[in-house]
Amino acid sequence: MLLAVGAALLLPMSARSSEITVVGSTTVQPLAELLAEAYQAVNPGVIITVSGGGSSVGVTSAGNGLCDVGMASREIKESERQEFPSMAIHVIARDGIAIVTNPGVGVTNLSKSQVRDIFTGDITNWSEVGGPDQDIVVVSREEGSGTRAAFEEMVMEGVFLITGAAVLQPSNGAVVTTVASTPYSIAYISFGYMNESVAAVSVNGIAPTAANASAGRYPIVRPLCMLTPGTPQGDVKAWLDFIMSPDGQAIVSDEGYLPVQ
Amino acid sequence: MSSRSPAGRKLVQAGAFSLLWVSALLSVLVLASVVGYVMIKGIPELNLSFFTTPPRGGLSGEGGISSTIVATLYLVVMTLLVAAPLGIGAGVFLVEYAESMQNRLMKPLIRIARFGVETLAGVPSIIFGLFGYALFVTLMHFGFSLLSASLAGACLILPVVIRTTEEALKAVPQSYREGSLSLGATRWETIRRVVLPSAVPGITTGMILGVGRIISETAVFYVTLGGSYRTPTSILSSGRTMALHVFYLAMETRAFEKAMATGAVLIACIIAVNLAINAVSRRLTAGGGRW
Amino acid sequence: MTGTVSARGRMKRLTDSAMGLVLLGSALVSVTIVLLIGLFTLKEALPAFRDIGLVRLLTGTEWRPGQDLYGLFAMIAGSVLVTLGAIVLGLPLALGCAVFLAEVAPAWVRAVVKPSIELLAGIPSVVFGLFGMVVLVPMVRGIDVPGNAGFGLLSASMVLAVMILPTIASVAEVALRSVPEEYRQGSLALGATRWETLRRVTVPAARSGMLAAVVLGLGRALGETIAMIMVIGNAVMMPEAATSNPLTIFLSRARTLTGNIAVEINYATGLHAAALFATGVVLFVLIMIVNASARALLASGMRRG
Amino acid sequence: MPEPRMRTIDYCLYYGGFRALNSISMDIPPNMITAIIGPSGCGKSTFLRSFNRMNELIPGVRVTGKVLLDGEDIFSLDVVSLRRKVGMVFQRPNPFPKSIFDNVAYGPRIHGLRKGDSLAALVERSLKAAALWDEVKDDLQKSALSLSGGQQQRLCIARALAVEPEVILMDEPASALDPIATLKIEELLQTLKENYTIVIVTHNMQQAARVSDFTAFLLMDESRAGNLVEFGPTKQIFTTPRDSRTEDYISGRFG
Repeated sequence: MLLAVGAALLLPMSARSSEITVVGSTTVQPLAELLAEAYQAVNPGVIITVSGGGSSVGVTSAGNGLCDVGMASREIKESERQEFPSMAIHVIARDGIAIVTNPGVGVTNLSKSQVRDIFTGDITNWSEVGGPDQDIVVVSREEGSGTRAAFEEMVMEGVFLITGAAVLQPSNGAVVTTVASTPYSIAYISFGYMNESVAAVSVNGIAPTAANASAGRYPIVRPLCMLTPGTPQGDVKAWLDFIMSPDGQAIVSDEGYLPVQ
Repeated sequence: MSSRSPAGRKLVQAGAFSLLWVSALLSVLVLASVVGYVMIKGIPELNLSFFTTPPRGGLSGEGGISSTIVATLYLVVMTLLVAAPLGIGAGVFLVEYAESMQNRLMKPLIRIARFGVETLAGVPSIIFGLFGYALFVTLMHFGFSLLSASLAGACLILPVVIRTTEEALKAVPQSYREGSLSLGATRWETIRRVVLPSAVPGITTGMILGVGRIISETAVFYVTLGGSYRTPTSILSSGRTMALHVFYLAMETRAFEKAMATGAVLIACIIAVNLAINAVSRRLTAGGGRW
Repeated sequence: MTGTVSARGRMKRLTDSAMGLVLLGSALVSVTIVLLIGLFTLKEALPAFRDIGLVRLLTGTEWRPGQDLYGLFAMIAGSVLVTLGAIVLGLPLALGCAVFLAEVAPAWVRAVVKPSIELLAGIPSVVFGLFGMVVLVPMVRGIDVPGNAGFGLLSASMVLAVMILPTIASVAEVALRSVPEEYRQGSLALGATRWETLRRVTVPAARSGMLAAVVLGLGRALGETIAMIMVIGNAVMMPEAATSNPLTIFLSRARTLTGNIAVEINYATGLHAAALFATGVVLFVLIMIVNASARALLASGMRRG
Repeated sequence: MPEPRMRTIDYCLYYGGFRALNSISMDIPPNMITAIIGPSGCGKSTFLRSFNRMNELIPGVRVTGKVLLDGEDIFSLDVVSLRRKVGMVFQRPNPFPKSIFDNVAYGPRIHGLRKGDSLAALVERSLKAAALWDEVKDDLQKSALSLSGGQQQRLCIARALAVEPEVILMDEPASALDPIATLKIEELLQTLKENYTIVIVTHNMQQAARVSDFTAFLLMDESRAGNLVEFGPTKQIFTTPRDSRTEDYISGRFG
């Protein structure tokens, strides 16, 4: 215990200048972790801490200068641009939003309007879209999530509302876990979170792959942004430059996201 | 007088007592199965490297828990550094000074203090999280950090510390104080040399209770600590406590066995906290005067 | 000689009053913090009460921050129902366990069970939530009712029931043990059996303490956050029965007031944030109502005799 | 001397390995007040509690010998029925935290008397017999804990009377009361003995002399076990004790 007291007292009172705090979207978070690890491997003096919170946290934190870098997984709204005029936006990657189901469902293709009707609650049984006669369990993100905002804008056309009966989970990871373990469930997730525990559904016959998305065929794609309170300086600028470099963008595409360079 | 047969009444008693036996057995069974399940699933995952390596791999939930142990320790220490002096000071004041202050300014103040401490003890922890997030994270610009989280945590355990300090002091016999004062000691000397030493075990118990509270609290730190699994490097670093790690592992990854293992470590910590409290209170009953 | 003595005396008096001031200071800071938490939460919630209106906030069933709809009724219903479920499932066991430990258990059983129950009261809620996710949710999913995904009030109530069991049991046990031995002897000497003594004398005499235990458990249930997020599904909807059997309401997904705060606070700005603070105020008031009604119940019980 | 209501024969009581009462044989005459006196720790309360088996509540207690009620071995009786016949009043008044009425009605209710009006009549009769009726008849629903100490003790007596016992055991019933309340209890004892057999433990020798018909004197021997030194009519014990130890005790030479 005494040791711990000593250690705590030794903690510097403020962040070192070579520490970069990154906050925001849980979609960008795992990518940012990897980009941070890769950067620190060659620049051991720099420490980058990445934490979640959600896209809106990313925007407000960066806008208010609470962090060095904010993360957002959607377009920055006009209102937010006006609220934080000096905030700089760096699109580091693009990301598709995949529609996934529990592997037991067996439905492999849905039209965009079917997806919309499922999420509004107008379609409630898988048999209505060619699946088994089972009730659909809709899983969604909570309000404020960038993935949800992007999904609402692109699939729900900004007007249709996601059913209140949806299971809400506070992160992409939690959504994947829930869909994987809940029979007859459906959800939307970032491409970067797709794995074998859930089944991807083609939308309008187009499979959710990076190739289809970068070719412009897959219909649900949104930007992933890094936000800085002002023009980036020093270590922050160096890290952002690394992200946009070929090495950084290679990590982006390795993780299933779409590079922007 | 019409009479119920003693045999019938004995039968009723036997029935009632067997129901009580069953409910107690069932309670123990339910609780044991929860703890047992987590322990049995978790303990096989434990090895030295689990304790010495940090988590990695984001969603796959690989790695150990070293950085979460460090973050938990930092948080416990920082919380106590804030809450202990304030809480003990306030407790000493309320018991040793407030009683004798009967002027118009102090009396309502002391009533408010008592009421506030009582009320706060029943407030759900998420309200401390809400408060901590709004005040420390955003308004004071501390961000998601150990600093914000420990200040919120200090608010959470402050009522516990104040109340246990008060109780410990009230348990010190009045004759000790009278004895010391009659020898010409000042009030502070009496407190420092006579009252506080006898109250140390009780106050320590309060501190340990606070430690247990911080180790097991999740909601407050979910909204103030940020959740980064990097080892914290400054008081403004984000971090992830063990309890928070269990939450993230369970919610975000499918690494349930790692979550169980971390849960098992948490349970072990709580057992250690309980043993510590028992040890302290045994000293309290065995030889309270020797402190 | 006298000079030094009086100098030391003055020094001592100075230290004495200085320490008094220091202690007063820490008491004042503590009080300030306590008040600050209350006032700050109220102040932050004020815009919600002003702009949304108390009635719409409390009775609205729609919570869609994106559409500026802030109705808390679904969450109030979620919190109340989940607590009710936990009490129905957990209270009989908890009180039975308390009575057993205080009055029936052989000494060695008590020596083993009592400390374990106390220990379990300190287990972090996230561990119970984990157990709920991994074991209870799949189990509940096995109930064949349309729309049942396992996540929902039943799973959450079961988790809470387990969590409040040790709290209620250990506090109620203390209440029973503190009933004076003379009461029991008086009753036994009149020819009452141990059970009659327990039911008619000991338990009624411990009533206020046992009620306090229940209130504590209720408070813990209403205030639980993390374990609820993990198993209740967090859906913003009025819980509803899926079939004609009204009990299937417990298979409905829901969201608690606490979960509402935890899931959304990090995203919220402006009126949305104010509405979450208002959620905190409503939660606090709900707990105050529980405390007050317990006190009222107790008072009326006292009058009856 | 008439046929005894209760009697002990070679009665010994042990706490674990320690012998607390040593081979006591004694008769309790019916409709009389028998006082048990002796110095502190001589086992008089333990002895009193033997008559309704209250010592069984203490773990590790073991007895040998016999205790008879109307010629019947009390250990072969059901303990519940025994305690109904042998009531007890404790040193400190111990009314239940219930109303006055419910306190008195407690015994009849558990023993199966439930009809409202006869219960009310029984409560009234018991309170009258305990000389408390006139003081409480208007507030029977008031909490028993609001009564004064002396009233509480008479309530406890009424409570014991309500189950219609044959014998009433009283363990220093007036030691926690002031002199006026004590006097009231003593007067009450005189009226009660017409219908009940009373055994009273007291450390107050004047009280024993004033109220009792028979007196038993208990004393510890060298091994700290309680022995019956002398038993006889109170007048004889206090005027012409046969044993010198009794004389020493009543004349205040020790105790």
